[in-house]
Amino acid sequence: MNLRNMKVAGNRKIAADTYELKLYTGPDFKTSPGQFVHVLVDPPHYLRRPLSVASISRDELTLVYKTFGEGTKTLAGKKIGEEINILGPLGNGFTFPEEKRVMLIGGGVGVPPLLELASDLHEMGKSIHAVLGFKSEQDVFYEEELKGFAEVTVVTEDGSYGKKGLVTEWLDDSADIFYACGPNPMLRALLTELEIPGFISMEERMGCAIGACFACTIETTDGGYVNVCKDGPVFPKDKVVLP
Amino acid sequence: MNLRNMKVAGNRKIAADTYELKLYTGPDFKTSPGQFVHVLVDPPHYLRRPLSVASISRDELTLVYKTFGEGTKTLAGKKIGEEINILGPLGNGFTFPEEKRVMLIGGGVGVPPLLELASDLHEMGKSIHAVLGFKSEQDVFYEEELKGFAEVTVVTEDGSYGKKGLVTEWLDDSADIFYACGPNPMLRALLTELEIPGFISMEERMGCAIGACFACTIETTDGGYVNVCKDGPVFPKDKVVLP
Amino acid sequence: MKLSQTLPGLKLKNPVMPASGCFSFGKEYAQFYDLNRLGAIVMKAATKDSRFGNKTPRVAETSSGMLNAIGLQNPGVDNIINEELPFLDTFSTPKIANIAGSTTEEYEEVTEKLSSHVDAVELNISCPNVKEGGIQFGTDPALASEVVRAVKRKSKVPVYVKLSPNVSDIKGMAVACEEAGADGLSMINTLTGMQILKEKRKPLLANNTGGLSGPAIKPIAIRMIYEVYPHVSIPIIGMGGIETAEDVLEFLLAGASATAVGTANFHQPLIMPEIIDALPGILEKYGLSSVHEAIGGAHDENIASSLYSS
Amino acid sequence: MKLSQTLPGLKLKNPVMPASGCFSFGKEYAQFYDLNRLGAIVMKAATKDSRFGNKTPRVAETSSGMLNAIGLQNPGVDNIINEELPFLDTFSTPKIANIAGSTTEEYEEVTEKLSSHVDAVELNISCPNVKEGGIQFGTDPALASEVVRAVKRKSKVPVYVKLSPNVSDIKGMAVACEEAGADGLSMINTLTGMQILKEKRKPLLANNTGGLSGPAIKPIAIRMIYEVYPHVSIPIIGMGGIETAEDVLEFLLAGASATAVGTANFHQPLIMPEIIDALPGILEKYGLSSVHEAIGGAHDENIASSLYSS
Ligand SMILES: Cc1cc2nc3c(=O)[nH]c(=O)nc-3n(C[C@H](O)[C@H](O)[C@H](O)COP(=O)(O)OP(=O)(O)OC[C@H]3O[C@@H](n4cnc5c(N)ncnc54)[C@H](O)[C@@H]3O)c2cc1C
Ligand SMILES: Cc1cc2nc3c(=O)[nH]c(=O)nc-3n(C[C@H](O)[C@H](O)[C@H](O)COP(=O)(O)OP(=O)(O)OC[C@H]3O[C@@H](n4cnc5c(N)ncnc54)[C@H](O)[C@@H]3O)c2cc1C
Ligand SMILES: Cc1cc2nc3c(=O)[nH]c(=O)nc-3n(C[C@H](O)[C@H](O)[C@H](O)COP(=O)(O)O)c2cc1C
Ligand SMILES: Cc1cc2nc3c(=O)[nH]c(=O)nc-3n(C[C@H](O)[C@H](O)[C@H](O)COP(=O)(O)O)c2cc1C
Ligand code: FES
Ligand code: FES
Repeated sequence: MNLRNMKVAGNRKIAADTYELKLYTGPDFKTSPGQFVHVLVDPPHYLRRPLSVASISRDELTLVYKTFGEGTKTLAGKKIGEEINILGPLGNGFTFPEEKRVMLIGGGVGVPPLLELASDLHEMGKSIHAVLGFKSEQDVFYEEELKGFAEVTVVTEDGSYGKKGLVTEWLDDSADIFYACGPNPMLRALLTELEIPGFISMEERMGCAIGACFACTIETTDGGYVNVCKDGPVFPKDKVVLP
Repeated sequence: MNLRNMKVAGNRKIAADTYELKLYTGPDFKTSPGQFVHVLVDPPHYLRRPLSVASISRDELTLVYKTFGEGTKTLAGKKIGEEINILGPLGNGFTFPEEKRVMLIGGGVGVPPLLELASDLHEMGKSIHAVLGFKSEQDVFYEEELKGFAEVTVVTEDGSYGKKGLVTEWLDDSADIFYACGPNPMLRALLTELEIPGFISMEERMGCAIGACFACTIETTDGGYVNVCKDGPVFPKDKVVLP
Repeated sequence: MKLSQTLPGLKLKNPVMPASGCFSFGKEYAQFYDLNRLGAIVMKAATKDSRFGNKTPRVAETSSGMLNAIGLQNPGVDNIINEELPFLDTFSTPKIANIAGSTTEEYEEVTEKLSSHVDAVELNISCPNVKEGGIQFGTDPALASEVVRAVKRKSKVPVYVKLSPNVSDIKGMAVACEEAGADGLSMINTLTGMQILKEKRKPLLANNTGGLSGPAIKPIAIRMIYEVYPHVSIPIIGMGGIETAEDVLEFLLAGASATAVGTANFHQPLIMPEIIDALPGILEKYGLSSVHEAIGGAHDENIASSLYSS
Repeated sequence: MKLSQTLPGLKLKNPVMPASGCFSFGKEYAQFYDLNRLGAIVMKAATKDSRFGNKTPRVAETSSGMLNAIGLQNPGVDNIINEELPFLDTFSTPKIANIAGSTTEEYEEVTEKLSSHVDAVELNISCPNVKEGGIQFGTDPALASEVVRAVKRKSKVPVYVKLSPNVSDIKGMAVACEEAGADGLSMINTLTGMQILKEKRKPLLANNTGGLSGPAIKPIAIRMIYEVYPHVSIPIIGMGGIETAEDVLEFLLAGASATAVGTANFHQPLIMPEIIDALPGILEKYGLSSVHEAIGGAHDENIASSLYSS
């Protein structure tokens, strides 16, 4: 665990309301796909913002965020050379598969964490099919980046780009295992659809992001509970009850 | 009255914890010595900061501020090119004198508004003696600038620069009228000391700075009340009761 | 987009008005924009005689807010009628007089004089009752009832009661005021707070305590309005930290029929016309076709429907 | 600079401890710094049985603060004793157990089990009393007295009562708790607030309302501590929006003998050791030679001197 100021190396728009933020990590910042960082934003916004690690290379950490609310909007104003306080890496990332044929499923800003995962899986020699769902053409990002590691199917709700519909309508039947990251309704639909084993990455509003405040607690299928921040955000598909 | 964003043209330290901020006013910004502006600072600081006009030239407004608290500290971080929201000019400035020999008395950050005043009085051909009081050598500023228009006596409390003591110990007996700006204890001392007519510029914590909230109300010697922001900040010496 | 609405005594062009005490009697902000743009004008508190108020400092800054202890400074009801109202009468915007007092009799007297000159009165019951040893009218439902009843008898126009948030049971206060005859509620006044000057080791404000306002208190205002709304059938004017048209919508959804902007005027003097300009777009963004439709929208369908909120 | 002090049950190295519920049972923050640096450790609320708490979302952000509705989630008193305390016992720092319940009997039972394992207990009386129809123990002085008396009988260690700020008369509550036997007070818990999700036209938190904390509420905390201090002779642990050593000093001057940091831990995980490091310098800056000297320093000299504040 780690708390440090990181200098902005880049912060550019890559799709509608979607930005790619590159940060110099400084030495010894190690993370694995599926982990996230907790990002301090400007006052009067008080809570940090949890954002997934999209990719990491030597001393550069890449985050991709959508400006939903005011806090991420202040992030979009950060210029090269400014510093951002980062807590992380946090949580448990994806467990790598035994299986050969892997399907990655990303919805909207659920796509970024799949990039580093795809890169690692590619190195391990897996066959990867990434199915990415977006609202509309202008929201699409990381298609090209993922193509470096995977076969990519882009799905848009309005059909303005790639296939039309929801990701659940364009799943790959030949996959042995899946990794999914996206909004809860998408995850819920996947769980009823897919019989193969898989991992899902969950989103909950967070306070501490280290397991100390119980803001992000969800029920487990065995009647217990887990904290998404510390025990997740990635869980085996049948471990947790989707809220 | 006026509300506008002004670009920072310069923001440099000129004495201990004291900064000179230059702003591009844009067209048609007119002010007279003794007026002030109400400066928006960054969140979570909510109230604006009243700062006197130190000088004005074509389209450049100069403010001098001391970083007492957190709000002015965020001002000190403003870089060239950034914008600051300015309300003003506000209040009533100094009334120019009939008299010939004018004494200007400034204590600490009470000095800045005397600069523009001295420049105007100089142009009117007055003979000007400025007595400036500071804590210590490192706090002294605007001595040179004022020397362009006036005879200048600098007084420091610890004697580390210029005369030693309080401004009240180094007043000019030959003056016909005085203009004073500084902390209330200094003003109070002056009023008992000086028999000649004079004007004082007052400081009060402000809300609106336009006369709408009664945050800055003080009593007048005739039993009424005035708002420092709208009816002042400059008052004839016997008009108001010093709080 | 329909922003207009009729509340007791008030034909509002839009649901945005200044909060009492943050707008004096209108002249100052009239230099920035046409007061006819506002939904209504709410005046600084009026007392029987001219009051100087508290010593300075009267304001302090807090995180996302401020403290004030002005002390009900005002020129007195007669001067308000003679010196301040003629200016406001040049506008078509409805006028609300905020009325304060330290005894029931003072409230009655001020109401009697002022109410015929305005469209509604707003009773500020956060004042300490000198007769009852200084406890606030606004924290005791029985005292509040008494003053509301008394003022209702004297007032020629509808009476809105401005509730203090410094209470254990805001619903009880609201219901007591409605039963006593209030035509509407204003919620919320400031929360009592303090800041200490470390240099001097004493409270910063000359009055020691002051009222906390600004964005910091918005969640408390929203909660109280949401809590009161299902239990009253009189309209609520909501306030407490409003800065944007989105905030106005949040107050409407909680159950307010109109809103007031206080502290934000000091932050940004043009805030009210800016909010009014932005409001149609914001209502549309969230799928609403009028202010009326938004009122109480965050409540379950099955709550007792009320006169001013369908 | 003397930061240490002895309060009932607690030998504090310094006046800085976590606020209950913001620090779980210590393991997480122990990854950032040595818990022996803290004045004390305050644990998450304990109830009789394991509780899952409310559905998510459980937190929302507000201007300079946050809302939470965790719903007293905790593993239950037995698991706390068996699973959590052994870790905390490896530190020399005093431990305070925060105790919650929905009936007086539950408070008693939890106290009986837990109090022998800790140095003090903190009674969280902001919970709704299910027997009395859900009104909070913390807003009714008679109910509060009753639960304090009951817990005092069972507790083997001093009892601090954590007061709710959602009351008309905080002084009355404080005095009632002292008379019922409280050894100290904790002030303040959160203010009830709400945020509305405009997209869905309903409260954002699954629980509808939540507790407001963070810098936004600091002025209210300071006011309440300042108001209570002259009327009690038991020490006060102050909290509400503390972020800096200067804030700690402000609480001490208002009348707190020690302080707790809650929400700010989420903002800046290293905040408590940072505050502790900065405190000697800040006390010196304001001319103080010990924490003890600062306590109640903002009050006039002539107030009734009390045991924990000279
Ligand atoms: C483990 C994890 C990883 C995430 N990774 C990404 C990512 O890589 N890219 C991305 O764009 N988004 C990601 N999100 C969602 C992201 O955290 C929110 O979109 C963001 O916090 C919203 O902040 P805001 O300032 O835009 O909105 P505001 O509405 O101003 O936020 C207010 C508060 O609500 C919280 N909040 C609002 N929406 C969400 C949400 N969906 N999930 C969690 N907290 C929320 C904020 O953190 C903040 O505390 C992730 C969330 C989690 C839990
Ligand atoms: C008409 C007028 C002109 C002024 N001109 C100057 C100037 O040219 N240069 C300069 O350095 N200072 C000037 N001051 C004082 C200046 O406004 C304060 O020093 C400043 O507001 C403090 O802000 P802060 O963020 O440093 O302190 P904080 O303690 O963070 O301020 C908190 C609040 O208190 C108010 N406040 C604190 N001290 C003062 C004070 N002395 N006067 C008024 N408000 C105060 C702030 O405006 C803010 O609302 C002037 C004050 C007035 C009323
Ligand atoms: C400087 C100031 C003066 C106020 N004076 C009054 C007043 O005279 N009467 C009154 O009922 N409320 C008064 N209030 C309370 C406001 O009308 C309003 O209820 C409160 O500030 C919350 O709204 P806000 O957060 O938008 O400011 C005053 C508030 C401020 C900040
Ligand atoms: C997430 C969260 C959980 C809390 N849980 C508890 C609790 O279990 N028991 C309790 O007495 N107070 C609880 N509180 C209240 C805090 O202990 C503290 O009184 C309050 O948050 C004010 O301090 P702060 O502004 O520093 O956070 C909780 C606060 C937060 C933010
Ligand atoms: S965010 Fe605090 S426990 Fe997960
Ligand atoms: S600051 Fe509002 S009246 Fe002067």
